[in-house]
Amino acid sequence: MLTFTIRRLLLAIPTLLFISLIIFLLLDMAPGSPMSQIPLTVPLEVRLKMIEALGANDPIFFRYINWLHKFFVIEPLHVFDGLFGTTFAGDSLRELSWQSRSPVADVIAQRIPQTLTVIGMSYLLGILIALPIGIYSAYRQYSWFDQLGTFISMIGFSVPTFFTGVLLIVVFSVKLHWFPSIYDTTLKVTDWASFGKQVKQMTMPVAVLGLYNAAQISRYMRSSMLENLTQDYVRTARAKGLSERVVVLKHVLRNSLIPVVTVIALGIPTIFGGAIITEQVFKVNGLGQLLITAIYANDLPMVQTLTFIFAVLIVLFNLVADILYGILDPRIRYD
Amino acid sequence: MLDAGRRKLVEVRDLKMYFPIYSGLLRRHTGDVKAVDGVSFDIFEGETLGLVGESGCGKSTVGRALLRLYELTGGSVVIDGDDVAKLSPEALRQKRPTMQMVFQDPQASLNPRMTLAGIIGEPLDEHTSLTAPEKLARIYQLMDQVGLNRNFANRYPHEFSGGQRQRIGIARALALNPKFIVCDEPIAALDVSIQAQVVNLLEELQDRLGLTYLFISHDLSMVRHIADRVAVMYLGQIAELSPRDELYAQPLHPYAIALLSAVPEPDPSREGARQRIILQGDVPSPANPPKGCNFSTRCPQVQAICHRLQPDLIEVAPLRFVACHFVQPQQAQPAGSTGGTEATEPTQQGVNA
Amino acid sequence: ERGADGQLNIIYWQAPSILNPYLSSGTKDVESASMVLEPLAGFNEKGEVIPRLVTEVPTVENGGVSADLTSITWKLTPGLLWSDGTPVTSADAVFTWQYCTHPEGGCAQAARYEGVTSVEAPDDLTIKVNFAAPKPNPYQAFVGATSPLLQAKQFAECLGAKAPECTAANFGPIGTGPFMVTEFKTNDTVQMVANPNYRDPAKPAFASVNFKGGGDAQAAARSVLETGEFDYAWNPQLAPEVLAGMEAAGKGKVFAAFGTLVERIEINMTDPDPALPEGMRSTAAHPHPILSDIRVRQALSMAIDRNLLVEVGYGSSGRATCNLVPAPELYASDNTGCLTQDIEGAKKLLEEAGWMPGADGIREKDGKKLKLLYQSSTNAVRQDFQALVKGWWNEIGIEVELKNVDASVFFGGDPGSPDTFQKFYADVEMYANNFDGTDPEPYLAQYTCEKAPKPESQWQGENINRFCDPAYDALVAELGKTGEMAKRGEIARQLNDMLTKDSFVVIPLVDRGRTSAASNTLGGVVMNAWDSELWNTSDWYRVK
Amino acid sequence: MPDGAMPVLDVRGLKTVFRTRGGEVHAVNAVSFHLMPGELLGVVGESGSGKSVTMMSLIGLLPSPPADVREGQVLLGGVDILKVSPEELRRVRGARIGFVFQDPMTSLNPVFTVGNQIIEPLRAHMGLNKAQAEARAVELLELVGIPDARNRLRSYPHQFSGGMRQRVMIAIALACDPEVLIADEPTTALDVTIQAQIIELVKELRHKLGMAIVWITHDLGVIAGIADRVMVMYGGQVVEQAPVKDLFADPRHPYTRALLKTIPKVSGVREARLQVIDGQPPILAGAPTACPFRARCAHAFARCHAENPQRRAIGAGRVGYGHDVACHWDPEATDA
Amino acid sequence: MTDLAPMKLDEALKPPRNQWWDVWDQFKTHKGALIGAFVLGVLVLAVVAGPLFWRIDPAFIEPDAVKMIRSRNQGFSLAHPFGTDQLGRDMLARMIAGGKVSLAVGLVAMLISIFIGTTIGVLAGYFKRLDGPLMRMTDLFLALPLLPLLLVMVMLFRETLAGMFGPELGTFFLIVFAIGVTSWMQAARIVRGEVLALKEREFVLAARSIGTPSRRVILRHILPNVMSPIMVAATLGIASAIITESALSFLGLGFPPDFPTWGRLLFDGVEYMTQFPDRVIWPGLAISLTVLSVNYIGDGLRDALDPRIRGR
Ligand SMILES: Nc1ncnc2c1ncn2[C@@H]1O[C@H](COP(=O)(O)OP(=O)(O)OP(=O)(O)O)[C@@H](O)[C@H]1O
Ligand SMILES: Nc1ncnc2c1ncn2[C@@H]1O[C@H](COP(=O)(O)OP(=O)(O)OP(=O)(O)O)[C@@H](O)[C@H]1O
Ligand SMILES: [Mg+2]
Ligand SMILES: [Mg+2]
Repeated sequence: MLTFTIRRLLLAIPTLLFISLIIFLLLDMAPGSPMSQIPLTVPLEVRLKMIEALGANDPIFFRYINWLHKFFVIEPLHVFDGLFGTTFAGDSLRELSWQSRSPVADVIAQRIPQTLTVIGMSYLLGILIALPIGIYSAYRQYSWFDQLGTFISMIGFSVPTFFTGVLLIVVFSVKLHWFPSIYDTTLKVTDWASFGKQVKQMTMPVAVLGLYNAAQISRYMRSSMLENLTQDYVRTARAKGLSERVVVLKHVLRNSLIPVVTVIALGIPTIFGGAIITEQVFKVNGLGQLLITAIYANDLPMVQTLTFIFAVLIVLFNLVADILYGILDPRIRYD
Repeated sequence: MLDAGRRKLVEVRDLKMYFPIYSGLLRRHTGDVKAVDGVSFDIFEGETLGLVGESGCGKSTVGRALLRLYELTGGSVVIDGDDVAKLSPEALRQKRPTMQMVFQDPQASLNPRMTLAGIIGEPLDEHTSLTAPEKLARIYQLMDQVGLNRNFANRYPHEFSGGQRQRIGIARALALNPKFIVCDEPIAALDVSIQAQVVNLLEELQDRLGLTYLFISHDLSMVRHIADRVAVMYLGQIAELSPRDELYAQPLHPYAIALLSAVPEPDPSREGARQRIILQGDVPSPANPPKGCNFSTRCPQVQAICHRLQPDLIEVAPLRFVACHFVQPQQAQPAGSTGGTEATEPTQQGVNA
Repeated sequence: ERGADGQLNIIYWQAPSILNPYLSSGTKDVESASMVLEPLAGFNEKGEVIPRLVTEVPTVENGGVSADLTSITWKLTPGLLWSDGTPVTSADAVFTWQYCTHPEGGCAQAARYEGVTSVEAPDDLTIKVNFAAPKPNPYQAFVGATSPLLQAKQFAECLGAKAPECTAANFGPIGTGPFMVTEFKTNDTVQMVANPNYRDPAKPAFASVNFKGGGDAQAAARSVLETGEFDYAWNPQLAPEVLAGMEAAGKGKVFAAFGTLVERIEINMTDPDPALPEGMRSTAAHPHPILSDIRVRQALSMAIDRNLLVEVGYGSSGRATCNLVPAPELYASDNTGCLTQDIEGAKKLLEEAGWMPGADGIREKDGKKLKLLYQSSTNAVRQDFQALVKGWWNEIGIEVELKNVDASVFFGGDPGSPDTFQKFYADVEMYANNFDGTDPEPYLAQYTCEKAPKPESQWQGENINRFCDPAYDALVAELGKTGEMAKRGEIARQLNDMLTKDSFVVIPLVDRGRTSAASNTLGGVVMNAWDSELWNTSDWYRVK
Repeated sequence: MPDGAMPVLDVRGLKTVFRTRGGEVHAVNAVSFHLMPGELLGVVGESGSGKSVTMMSLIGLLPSPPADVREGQVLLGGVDILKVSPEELRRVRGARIGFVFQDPMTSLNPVFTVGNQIIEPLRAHMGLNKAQAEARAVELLELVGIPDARNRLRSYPHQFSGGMRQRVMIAIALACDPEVLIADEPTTALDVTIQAQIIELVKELRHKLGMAIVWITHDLGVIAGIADRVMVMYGGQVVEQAPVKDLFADPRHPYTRALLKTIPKVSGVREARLQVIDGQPPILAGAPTACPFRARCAHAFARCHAENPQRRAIGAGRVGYGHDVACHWDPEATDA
Repeated sequence: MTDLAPMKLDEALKPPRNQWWDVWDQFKTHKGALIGAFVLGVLVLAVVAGPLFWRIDPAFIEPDAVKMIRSRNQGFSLAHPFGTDQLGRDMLARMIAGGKVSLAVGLVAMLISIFIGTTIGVLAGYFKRLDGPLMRMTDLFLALPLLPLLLVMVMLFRETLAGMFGPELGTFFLIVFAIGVTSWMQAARIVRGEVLALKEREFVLAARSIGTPSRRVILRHILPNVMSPIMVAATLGIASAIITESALSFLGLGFPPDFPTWGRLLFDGVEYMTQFPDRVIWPGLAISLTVLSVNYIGDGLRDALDPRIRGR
């Protein structure tokens, strides 16, 4: 298992380098310039100067190598320095966002907590809702519960979050005043009152995304359960005189969870990718919003770094999914 | 029955089929599953060679390698004059009609989404340029040949019984008038009463069309019924290759002896009296076969030499080939005495231990 | 009393990304910074220059501006302190000038210091700005939210190429404004508290500010007008009826102030035909086959009902206009001829120009159809405008194809993209533009011949419609030499007319006001179109 | 056979029906049999004849719907277990009736260790604590001949060979010392040498533990080797039942006769052509009104098409206890 | 041996018929699928034949200012059963026109993405050599930021396509291509997994033993057997294609702005949600109905394509 993991990680390096290059070329090719959000009142010469100061005019190859160097050498050194108080990085120039002129890594680090709490919670919630629904739908296949589940999850797929999100805001913030319509990222949970506030402001975004995720995962859970419910070992378990609960929740579930867990693992990078629309609707200002504003502002260092981190996560969680499979399913061994 | 002048249709020499095992950080090739490790035999035109052995000993692999469904690791397979192992893809395709295969699991070997006519017609599509009516006529002819009602042409595999499905598989194999058919456990998945139907059909076709079979099975009684000569495989190698009657009357290799003794007889009087040789332990992994004789880990008559030297397959009596240190040409006696109770005692005969 | 009114909640649906206006000229950045950093003087809601850090505004009359208009001398109010308690001195101004004019700095406000040869600090409170040539409008450097004073001490290490590395300073500049930054999360929120060293001890009334960014205009408006979570929302650009519906909730109001922002249609004077080889499209070498005819351009203008556009798109925050320069009064032409729609007149003009109705109702001339590609950036109001204008133009027999382009591409200026407004690969395009401050000279100078975007200059250039008239260029040159205000006004009005009613190369549609929504509990809000709209937050208070 | 003793298991007139879209499938039709303590009853019959369904009906292992156990009694120690509550039935399963399934490859749960799966019934039925159950599991594995039992407890099924897995299945079935062991084709998937190992094992265990066994198989050879009594099923019915020697010596039902002839032998004379039973197995739609074997029967006559034959005793003895057959045709009458 | 002897041909022999008839026969028995097909049929009919009956131009705005003002934001009336929008355009006409685009985009984009996904998945699963590179490519596409990718595609191809097919058809191709090219990854992953398992099945080996070349093994044996996961991916694909299209047009990457689509109507309607809720209800309903009916059709088709389920 360990060598498998290390081998995959080693193989991932050239892959990721290639991906980073492609992303870089793509971003460079994309229309738009870092000046797109500068008011038209700023004269041309000033704009050209600003672009030059950003280094956006350097040859692409140079910029790419520069980015690689900063991403793989300087930023890790900075992290190291930050952790241990050393000064290896010296005063080498860090990768700076074109928009805010602050180190890209710092901005990303700042955003991670809110994205993780909101999007992560909703993913968790989605899983928690999806599993029992999927299990029960499969156990009682074609019952009204199952039919209703199918119906609702299909609706869940088809109605976009920009609609459900606003709907919730109109109902619960504007009409009922139950929840705030705007997420406060500065809120720090220190006591029960602030915790209550945090829960309140998370409720709607988590609900919107959670339901969406639940719809998806419950489908997987259901089909996986259906597959396993008819296996021979289920009959064996019953013949042993185990209760129905143990049969379904221990024997069938454990087997059914294997593919579902890997699907869930494969979905985790999307948490870090942020839910662009949901974050926008509820003003969560997480990584999704960061990415989209950076794209709009043509903030190449930021977009490149974010996308690359995303790529790393995708490759990483592909591996995690494989490893999970190996851990959960004793039949699979990687060596 | 086996006159020496008969033409050899299939000549297999030192066939090796290894499945690579990759491991380590860089996925280096660190070993092989030696599924088939140096197997040689001939099949004469019009004869049936039975291939028996326990599960996992490499029977299917031999069968598949013969038709080059795998790329061979080593050795040669000459079928009707051409070395199949070395043919170019196109030449191989041209050659395919002469050699066909019937698969073990009739359910699994039929595409569940094709109709009977589609399945039987597939080889015709690939190798002939018949018009639609000609093709249909040929399909009907084949269906008649294997005893399938022409009305079934539009049915799907799941709508047939196991025996009928196996007939479809046979009809497909026959479609191109092959000379040689590998039957890979064609009856293992079938019900007893249907097994007989299929075996009879195969025999009948052989009589009618002069086919040559490699009949793979682990059902020794059925092999006795159908085969002219029988090869007993153990862990990727042939332990014994003998004409059928001689083998069943007096097996020579210790593994053959054990194997035959294990077959239950549907006769309570004899069944009760029979002495079984119960082998101990499990078959070693083909990825890591024991040193020396492959059977040395389970052999009731094992001696020191067995752990050191691998015996060659030698002709110990006319047409009888055995790979055992204790069965030598001068005295074609079974390894060990015939009594199962004494099986653990090393044989004294002819061996200067 | 300072800090008595608790927290002020402001929402900008475009989040500020940096608090140093010298490194970003985005409105969101400049305005959020304006609560902290102050210039020597600013503009009030009428566009008049008002003193902020100085005792009075220097003029020629009071001797602050030299008679030959080549220098201006500011006197700092004595006793001013930065929020960290250190005194404000003229050295800070000198430093600020150096900071922005450093050749490697890429200063976003460099235009503000154009023509400045040096900034001197004869004493701690005196700042003398010298110009290379007579400056009819000397209120550029250190005036308005776009050129505030930086603290020399804080930014000393941040000159030139080092400017972007000073994240701490850029995110938390020390200023003289009513508030000081406590926490800044880029593209997210700014937390501020009242500046203890603010020059007026009674102000600001609010103890702290929560400045939230992100979301969309509707959500921002809703949070002020419907849920009351926020006190002030920037630019609630929504359909008037939606905004009216929100106002009906009774929690707040929408404020508007008019400046110089004009939504207009620009006419492409060159041929954007895709059949032309790349490098030839939309260049002066190929005049536009249809639109070179002034009668067609005039017809286009006449067919438009500008009042209806205002009604649909902007309501009370817009005014129909026929001018490119709608304000200040001195420069605004009195041209109102276009305000009444004249479909019949337009048709007649087209017929005069030789465009006769074809079989399908589309006009033709010499077998060529009267067909136009009309592009704009993506924005709900603009798309409504496009639909309406298309309807009217159809009415007069013109076939119109609409196209919208993502704003970041449209205004991005990437020479590789075919969709930028500079490249103008369309027949007509619509966008809005304005000028900084109160002087329209550079703005009008954009329409001179040599400023046309062309492939040789990487399509950079401000003369979007490629209008080229030697008389216009001459007049622009004259404006540059004229110092007398009345005369300047006259020339500017003349230039404005040459572009609009004389040639119809620019079809102004709407004079767009700046809007914002403020809660009914927020007092002291005065919308200002000439400076940061947060210019007087020190005066804001909670209505009890 | 201990005459006069009480049977441990007595099945009377069992009838199981599947409700499918195409109508009802009468998979088991009035099947009756009993099982004496320590006896091994062999059940043979071709595929689809209802062997498995019969046995699974006994302890309610069939999914319902579509299965419906309509009629009959299953007396286990005198109590009809078809009538007891699900909870009580659960306590019978595994504890008093052990079950070994056909396919050792799929019948064990691949994600739990072998030990875990053996311990489950022990804890459920015998209330052992973990340590006790583990000790007992080791005992059981040793009993079924798995070396190094203590360590193998922690292995997963895939780490075992087919023969070892089948032994584990047997160990599970034996875990709670059941009175009855039902083995549904336990060796069909295995090859002969392993099959021989398992058969030896069962013989040995029977002697040691003295439980009653039902052994389902297609393979008459296996039956000949181990059974005391044989029951032949065809088309959802019991067509013949006899002590093993009688059946092989004097098969009465045409199906039994045909079956015995189809099988080639490893020794003795080699037949030129195998006998086959022509035609297809019956479709079990609708309640039977005629002999299910009539279409393939060489001896069928008018009555066979009109009436479903009842089981009748051959010679002395009651039906079910000596040799009985369900056939209208009497070989003695015709042979004579 | 009645079974082996040549059978008497009792009935008139039907020649082997096209298996799609069997599929249809089975499909007819699936209730949900029939309802789905009916609803989808009605929707398609409405958008195709609708303009024949409802002759209001979806882009028509009252030219007269006074009338135009009065015609804005109306609710239900006989003249405008679905009301009007903020410019007084008839919503029913816009729904019809929008449906045509949305349905076409949804279907075609889904087909493209399924086609790419299936091709990549099959190739990766079937040919071991291609597996690594193709799966890495899948990772790459998953990682690529969608927006810049779309921008680049629009930049590169919009003009050329518009030149070739005219602005509307050109944009249509661009959009379906863009959506297709950026949404095939999930399908590819699933299909690959299935193919890896299928490849080992004996009937594939049997085809090889016959001498069927890989190309036809894939077409004849592999593809029909990966149909059901493809069906699932396809159903979900339609929904996301319709929604993605709306996002695209919102970004100015899509159709010309006066071109209504359901996704865009929904998006535009959100602004007016509180005051004129029917502006979101109609497009929302239309999208959901489409997705639901496609889902049920997919279920039915999956069953119908599987001969084992057929006839049960
Ligand atoms: N594709 C493969 N890759 C790796 N190992 C293989 C492969 N195919 C077969 N083997 C191994 O080769 C050995 C021989 O397999 P083979 O299928 O030939 O056995 P067999 O004698 O046909 O058994 P059975 O009676 O169960 O069909 C087994 O150990 C098997 O695990
Ligand atoms: N779930 C079901 N639905 C409908 N019919 C069923 C079902 N399960 C079994 N049957 C039918 O019941 C009959 C008896 O099946 P059973 O499994 O008992 O046969 P068997 O004798 O055990 O055969 P084998 O030797 O193949 O195991 C068969 O005709 C079968 O088709
Ligand atoms: Mg095999
Ligand atoms: Mg069975």
